[in-house]
Amino acid sequence: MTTAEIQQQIIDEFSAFDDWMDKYNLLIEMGKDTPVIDAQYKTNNHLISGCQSRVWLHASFTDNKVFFTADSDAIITKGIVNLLIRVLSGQSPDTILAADMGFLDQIGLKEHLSPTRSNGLLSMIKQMKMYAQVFKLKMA
Amino acid sequence: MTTAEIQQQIIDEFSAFDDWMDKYNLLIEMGKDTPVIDAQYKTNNHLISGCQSRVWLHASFTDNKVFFTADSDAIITKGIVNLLIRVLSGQSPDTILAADMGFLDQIGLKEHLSPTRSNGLLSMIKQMKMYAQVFKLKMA
Amino acid sequence: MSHHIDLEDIRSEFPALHQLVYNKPLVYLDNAATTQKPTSVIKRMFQYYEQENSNIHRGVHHLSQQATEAFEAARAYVANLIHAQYAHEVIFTRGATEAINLVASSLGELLLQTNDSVLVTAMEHHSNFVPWQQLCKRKNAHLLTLPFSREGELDLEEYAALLAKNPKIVAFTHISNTLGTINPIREMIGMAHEKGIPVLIDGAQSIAHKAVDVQDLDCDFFVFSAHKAYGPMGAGVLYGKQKWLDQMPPYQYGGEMVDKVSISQTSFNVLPFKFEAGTPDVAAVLGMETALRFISDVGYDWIGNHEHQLVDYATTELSQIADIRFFGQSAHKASVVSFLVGQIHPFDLGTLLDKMGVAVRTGHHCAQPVMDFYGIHGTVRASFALYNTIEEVDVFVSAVKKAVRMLS
Amino acid sequence: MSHHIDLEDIRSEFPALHQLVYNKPLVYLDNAATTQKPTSVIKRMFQYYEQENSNIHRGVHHLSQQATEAFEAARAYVANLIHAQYAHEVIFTRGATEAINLVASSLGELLLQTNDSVLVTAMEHHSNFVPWQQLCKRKNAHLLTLPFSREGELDLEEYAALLAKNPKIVAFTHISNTLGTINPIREMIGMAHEKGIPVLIDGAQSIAHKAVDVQDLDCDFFVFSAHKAYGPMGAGVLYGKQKWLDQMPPYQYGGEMVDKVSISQTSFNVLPFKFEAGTPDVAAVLGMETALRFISDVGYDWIGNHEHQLVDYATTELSQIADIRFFGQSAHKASVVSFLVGQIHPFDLGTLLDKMGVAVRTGHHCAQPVMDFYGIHGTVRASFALYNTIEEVDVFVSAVKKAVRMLS
Ligand SMILES: Cc1ncc(COP(=O)(O)O)c(C=O)c1O
Ligand SMILES: Cc1ncc(COP(=O)(O)O)c(C=O)c1O
Repeated sequence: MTTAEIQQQIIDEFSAFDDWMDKYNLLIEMGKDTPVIDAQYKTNNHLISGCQSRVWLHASFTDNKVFFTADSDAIITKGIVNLLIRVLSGQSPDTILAADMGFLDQIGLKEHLSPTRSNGLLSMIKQMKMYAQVFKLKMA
Repeated sequence: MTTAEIQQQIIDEFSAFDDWMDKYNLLIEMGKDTPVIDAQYKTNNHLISGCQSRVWLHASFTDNKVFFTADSDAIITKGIVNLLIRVLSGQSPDTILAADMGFLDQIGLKEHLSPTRSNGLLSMIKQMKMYAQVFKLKMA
Repeated sequence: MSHHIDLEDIRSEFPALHQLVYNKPLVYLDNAATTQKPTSVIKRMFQYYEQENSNIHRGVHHLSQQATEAFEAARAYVANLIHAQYAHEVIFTRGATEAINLVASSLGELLLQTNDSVLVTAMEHHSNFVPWQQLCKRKNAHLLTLPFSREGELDLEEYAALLAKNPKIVAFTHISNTLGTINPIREMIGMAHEKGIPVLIDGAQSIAHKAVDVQDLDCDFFVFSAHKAYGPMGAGVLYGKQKWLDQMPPYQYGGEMVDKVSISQTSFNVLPFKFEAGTPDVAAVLGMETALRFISDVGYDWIGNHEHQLVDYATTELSQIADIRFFGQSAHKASVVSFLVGQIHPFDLGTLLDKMGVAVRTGHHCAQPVMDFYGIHGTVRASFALYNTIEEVDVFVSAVKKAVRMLS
Repeated sequence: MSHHIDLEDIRSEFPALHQLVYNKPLVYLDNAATTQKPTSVIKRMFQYYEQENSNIHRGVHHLSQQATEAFEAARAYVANLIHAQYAHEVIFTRGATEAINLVASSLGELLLQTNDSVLVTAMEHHSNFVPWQQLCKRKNAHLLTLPFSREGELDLEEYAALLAKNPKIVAFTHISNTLGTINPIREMIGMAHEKGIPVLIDGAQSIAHKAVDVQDLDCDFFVFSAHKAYGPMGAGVLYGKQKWLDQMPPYQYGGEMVDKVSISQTSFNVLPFKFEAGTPDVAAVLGMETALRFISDVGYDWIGNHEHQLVDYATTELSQIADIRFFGQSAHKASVVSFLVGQIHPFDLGTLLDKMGVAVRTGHHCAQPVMDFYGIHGTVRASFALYNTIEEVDVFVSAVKKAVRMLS
């Protein structure tokens, strides 16, 4: 699936609910599901600095595709992290670099992407794109 | 004359004019008239610290009465200084200590007595009373 | 306001309280971070800028005179409110943080030598911790830290033991912004004074809640910010005893604090101007005066009673939640409730409360040593002001319950 | 505002201008001390306190988010207006004085050793003179002072000679608040940079009058206060190049500037937060943004032209007065006219002008070295803003004439 298709899928899943509570319940469920990062990577080295909830991110590169795993100590953050991984993990560096994460806005989670939000999600997207950039340079 | 009588005299002189200009013209004339302080007293020692216009004050004590001379480099300040001297010079320490300078308000010069006014007049009155206090202690 | 105080009347004076957040009525419980402002304060600043604005102190013109008089009258009002001996013992600053930095830098310069020490507590806000820590670092001096109990109380015996090490300066908070503890400052100041040590009290969390009499307390310095006491941002107070302020070197240079300048040297102005460099924020100072008058009109007794009710009720109601842990359970507590529920991250709880219109603060509250003590990363903190209601506590508690259900 | 600018429209936006002083219409010519504020600025602050007030940066709740976003958007706006490379090169301060003290303390700590020197000019405001003088005193370093000519101009040859002494820091004003001189800062910065010396520009008197492009000027630091540029008191800007700000130690401690604190040590936050200790004045910063937008809307070209007309006209008209002496007669002059008439004391002249509704400043204008140079105690200073009119200049000039008649 293309990132656009995955994003549409997520939008459809969320559009079943009008209510913020149902949306957050779904997000929380997704947070519980997150394929957890390998314990060896849950170190300060893999920590994304955000103010309050901590996010760990790991990336690997196989068959010219970037694979991400991540974790967070806050479950809502983890839910959103999971969405980002669903969209970007397993994609090529170029696709990741070009990806627009606007779907978070469409499912009503825009405020979590504010640079001033204390959860480091914007830094996480930056970090994912940085990895993609590094792997792209390696390929060249 | 008592200080009250002198104050009344000054109020009468000023009440001839409604207009601020005439009042200030009178004040300026009075500034020109000031019995100037003896040159030997025009030193930093006799300077009253005010922000902008400098005021020098000298006091002497004869026959249980306090005599003031003063000068200022600003003529309006000098005019008001002259009024203060007219009221307080030649009076007994107790009279000076008890004197209320409210007449300045009645002749429309109240703002010059504000503690925040940059002309040191309030400090001058304080200093005059301080001298009176010192001479009073000497008498005792 | 007279003796009969109507909470609805009070609330009607705070425009910011009457708004919807995500279509829910705002329940504002982040008052320890900053309070909302009554209309009188907002209007005072509005009026200043519409009619009175001018730079002060050096102007002979009418607007400048008038603004200077209003500014100095505000100083006299503050001095009177906190019972300072002289108005010139009240220095206007940008806020509590600037006031503490001023004292740490200037009194530190005056008193601290290599190997000396400064005593603070482990419950300080960073603003009353880091300036002293860094001062000690610069001076090769030692920072002594008085720990607190699990309930959030300072131990006066340990305090005495640390005072025995002869610190040159003691600084601690009147009320903890994280734990809510009201410290026994009068006793603690007395103990320090027995050894001749000057004491700075961080009143950032107390001025909105408790009457302060600096002469009765006999503290050497007392600082607070207007914005935590219904006043504007940008204004705060450093009260200092004249005998200290007179000896201390200036902190910042320029503007009214200068007396005479020549190319080779400078002499400084008298108190309070010596410590007020640059153009002061006249509007904010007038707003602060109005805010303190507002507090006075409501009355510290009424405020104390009312807020006490709110905290007690909130604590009782929250206690029904399984696995809730409170941080700060002193018998002497001001209007702060810090807590965690089970393994739930404070960020998650705060996010869901926000969605329900309830504004609380989550995180370390700029008091990381407190978090380290409990081995946690943060708490959820609800803090109350005089305008909060029992009904708001109900909304808050049921929002917490709902969020906990969602997150469990 | 579009290309066609109507002065009456502009004036109607400034409520404070429309008042009587002693029953005379106010003619406000004390703009170099502080300007009046347009309604948009006053309203912006009003709206902030009525609807948006919150502490920023650490809150997850809606109001805090919103206030943080507005605050950071203001930073981006300022960065864009002065052409900073990065928004985090814009540090919000209390004003120009605080910004200069910050740099003197922090850059001074980084660069200055015993026997080093700092170069300033003899026309600086005390706020850009005394901090460097006192820094040099603390560090046993030398303060070099570049003199100016009787016309009020700096001599670039003398400047080159002083640069040859290898000062570690150079600091001077863009526009003199007393003489009105617009200094050739671009050239002067270039000359210092040839020797690798960082330059601080005091823009307190320029931001309201001239467009500033810090990258084109290539200055290392640029400071200004909002209140002299139609904005509120309590807000100012320190622009600094990232390379310097990154190296400089923090100035004040507490609040958002802290990253991690433990009892034994502290690490600091990244730019710009590293230099913003304590709760910032969010309302004033938003007011400042609105004021700068107002200036932008009117346009620096229009402002420059208009104010030039006012100064020229005022100077020509005043020249008719016998025995008038002007201080500051540079060919490159901003909207300041400083003068004395015969032996008349500036206080007398200022007092009588005030009675006629004309607000000017009298005294040494916090630039005593300038007064020393001319051997005087003070001047009368009229300073113009974009809202002043030719008719006001007429009122001012005839008031001066009348006062001179009265005092002669
Ligand atoms: C106990 C305490 N001290 C100091 C401060 C700092 O106050 P400000 O940020 O207004 O300078 C705070 C504010 O959070 C506080 O709670
Ligand atoms: C040239 C110059 N620099 C610095 C300042 C200080 O500005 P502030 O008092 O707003 O800090 C002024 C203000 O008078 C000034 O004119």
